[in-house]
Amino acid sequence: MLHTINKSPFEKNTFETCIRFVLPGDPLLFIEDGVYAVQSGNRFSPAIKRVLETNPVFALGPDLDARGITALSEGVESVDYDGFVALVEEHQVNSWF
Amino acid sequence: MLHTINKSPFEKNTFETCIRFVLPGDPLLFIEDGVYAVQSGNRFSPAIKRVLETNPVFALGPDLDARGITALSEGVESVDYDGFVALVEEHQVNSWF
Amino acid sequence: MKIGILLKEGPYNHQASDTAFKFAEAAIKKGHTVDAVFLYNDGVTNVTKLMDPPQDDRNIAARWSELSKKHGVEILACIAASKRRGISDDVLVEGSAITGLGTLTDIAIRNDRLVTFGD
Amino acid sequence: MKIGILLKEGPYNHQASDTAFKFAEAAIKKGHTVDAVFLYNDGVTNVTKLMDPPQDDRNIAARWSELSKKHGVEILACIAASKRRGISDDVLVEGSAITGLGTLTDIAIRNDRLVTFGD
Amino acid sequence: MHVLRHAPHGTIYTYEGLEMILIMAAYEQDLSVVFIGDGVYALKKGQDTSGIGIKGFSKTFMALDGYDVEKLYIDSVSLAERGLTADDLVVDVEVLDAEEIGRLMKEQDVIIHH
Amino acid sequence: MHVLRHAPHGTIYTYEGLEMILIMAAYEQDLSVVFIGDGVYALKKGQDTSGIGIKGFSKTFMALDGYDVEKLYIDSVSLAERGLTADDLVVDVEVLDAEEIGRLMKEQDVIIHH
Repeated sequence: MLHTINKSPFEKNTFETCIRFVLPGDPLLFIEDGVYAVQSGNRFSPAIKRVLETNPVFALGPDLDARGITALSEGVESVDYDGFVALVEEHQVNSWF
Repeated sequence: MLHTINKSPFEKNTFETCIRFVLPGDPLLFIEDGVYAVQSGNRFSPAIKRVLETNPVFALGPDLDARGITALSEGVESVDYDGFVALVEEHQVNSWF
Repeated sequence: MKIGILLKEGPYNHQASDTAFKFAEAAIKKGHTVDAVFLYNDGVTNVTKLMDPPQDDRNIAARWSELSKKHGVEILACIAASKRRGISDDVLVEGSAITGLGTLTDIAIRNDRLVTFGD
Repeated sequence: MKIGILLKEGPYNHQASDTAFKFAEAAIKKGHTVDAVFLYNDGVTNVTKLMDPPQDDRNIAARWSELSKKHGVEILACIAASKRRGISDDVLVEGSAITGLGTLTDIAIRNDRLVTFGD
Repeated sequence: MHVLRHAPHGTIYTYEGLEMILIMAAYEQDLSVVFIGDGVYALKKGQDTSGIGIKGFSKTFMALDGYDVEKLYIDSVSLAERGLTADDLVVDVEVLDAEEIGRLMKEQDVIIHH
Repeated sequence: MHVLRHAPHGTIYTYEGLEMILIMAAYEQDLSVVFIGDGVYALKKGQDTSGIGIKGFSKTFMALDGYDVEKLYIDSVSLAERGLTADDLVVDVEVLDAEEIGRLMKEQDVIIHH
């Protein structure tokens, strides 16, 4: 199951809520303002590091570019809309907002 | 200056952000989903207690009723829309959402 | 006292519109003048006369219209925000109008208070 | 693969509509069928033909209309949500339609995926 | 599966979510509803919306049973951190922990958050 | 005083806030802008929105100076917890602590959050 998160973790509890329900192995995809979570060296970097121990983490590249985020937490993979579709091909979707 | 807060503290960071900028003595008025902050015995009760040491805290009664909140943190005063207007008569308004 | 209101969210989806209305009513009842309600962001959709909620629900556009008629409150939608969201003169409820952001500056200056409702 | 989309926010105010569109485009380009975009909550305001954004900005309603024409994607607004927000047949952009929530059940059943975009 | 995550009244999401659930229940078997985060407030007893001029709907949750929506789950942590217990709620719901809800989600073909 | 508190692009609040600031600046003296919370992201260097199909506007903040909007303030805590420094921003802003911003707010007749 693919979990998408579109809210900034600073502003809303979406990220913190979502990760409580994610099972090991299931991918997370950060989109829209959600991508701020994977910017390296911010308050949520330790949480992202913990998630990466059990789950693959992706972020939508066009949304990273739009926000000027170039340095990602290590292990987070940037995908484009094609990559988003590819993840949806493989998984049912659980969209958290 | 009257600070109004209309977001649940569980969902958004509005309450936590607002109280960093409130000066001692200025009143806070919780409205809409913001009123969940003053329900007694929840995760934010200690924070409300701290705010009450320096600032008067109000909550909009019709919004409390609509949400079935009967037990308020001690020291929080319930006001109706008339009371909201009365606070606006006395203060310029800073609406946080 | 003269009070202006800035409303930044549309009807039904957020409580902001309801709270703004209840506040305006209470202020008027207390003898204050509510000079204008300025609609911004999705707030401009408060005044489409095409809204048609269930019979047992409030009609938010009609309610603003009524407030305008009864108490002379100007209900003003920002033109740039309106164009983006498909609010034009053709769909405006009676008593509302479309105007520029300069008017909001006037409202802010000529009123004792500007109270914002949003999300 | 057959994909349905559920869009729960209006245009411009939230990025949800833009992301849904970009996702739909990419899915079609990859050879998938995007069967329908179902509009709920404020999402119904995506299809008012009255929207008139600045010339250098995207026209979101026109874009959905185009997607419908080119790729046969049904653009469907929930009737109850539409009535509340002043979206009626009179203002619908070409290629969109108003329908009941039963249709969303059909969309959920007949597609391999239902992807939601909201706020 | 429908996931209700918003408090009632401040936004329409929970109300329109419930409208969706009622319609879909007429078509679908096996529909489940999960209350997470502020969504648990939707079930709080004693809501009286007359003062805010918005129609209340907490009693509609009691009618879900009649629509064959019998699978109602609630997140234990969300309940606890809001100082609530199952006794504060208008309907009987099964209190689950996050992992149990996560496993239920994983079984679903369609999940809609409101 | 205008308070920008939303990240850019995910919602329109910052963009339409900026439109409001530009118009009001033509009428008002002494207009100030404060960046708090995710609002600080609006000033982040290197934004390229071409991939999401939304017009970028971070460069417009550089033009504020020409509209006589010279009072730009930013909350130091908001900046720090996002791992940013003044060097990461497209314009020069005065970094203040919360108490200083609170005192500035207290002096205002009108405060609009975006």
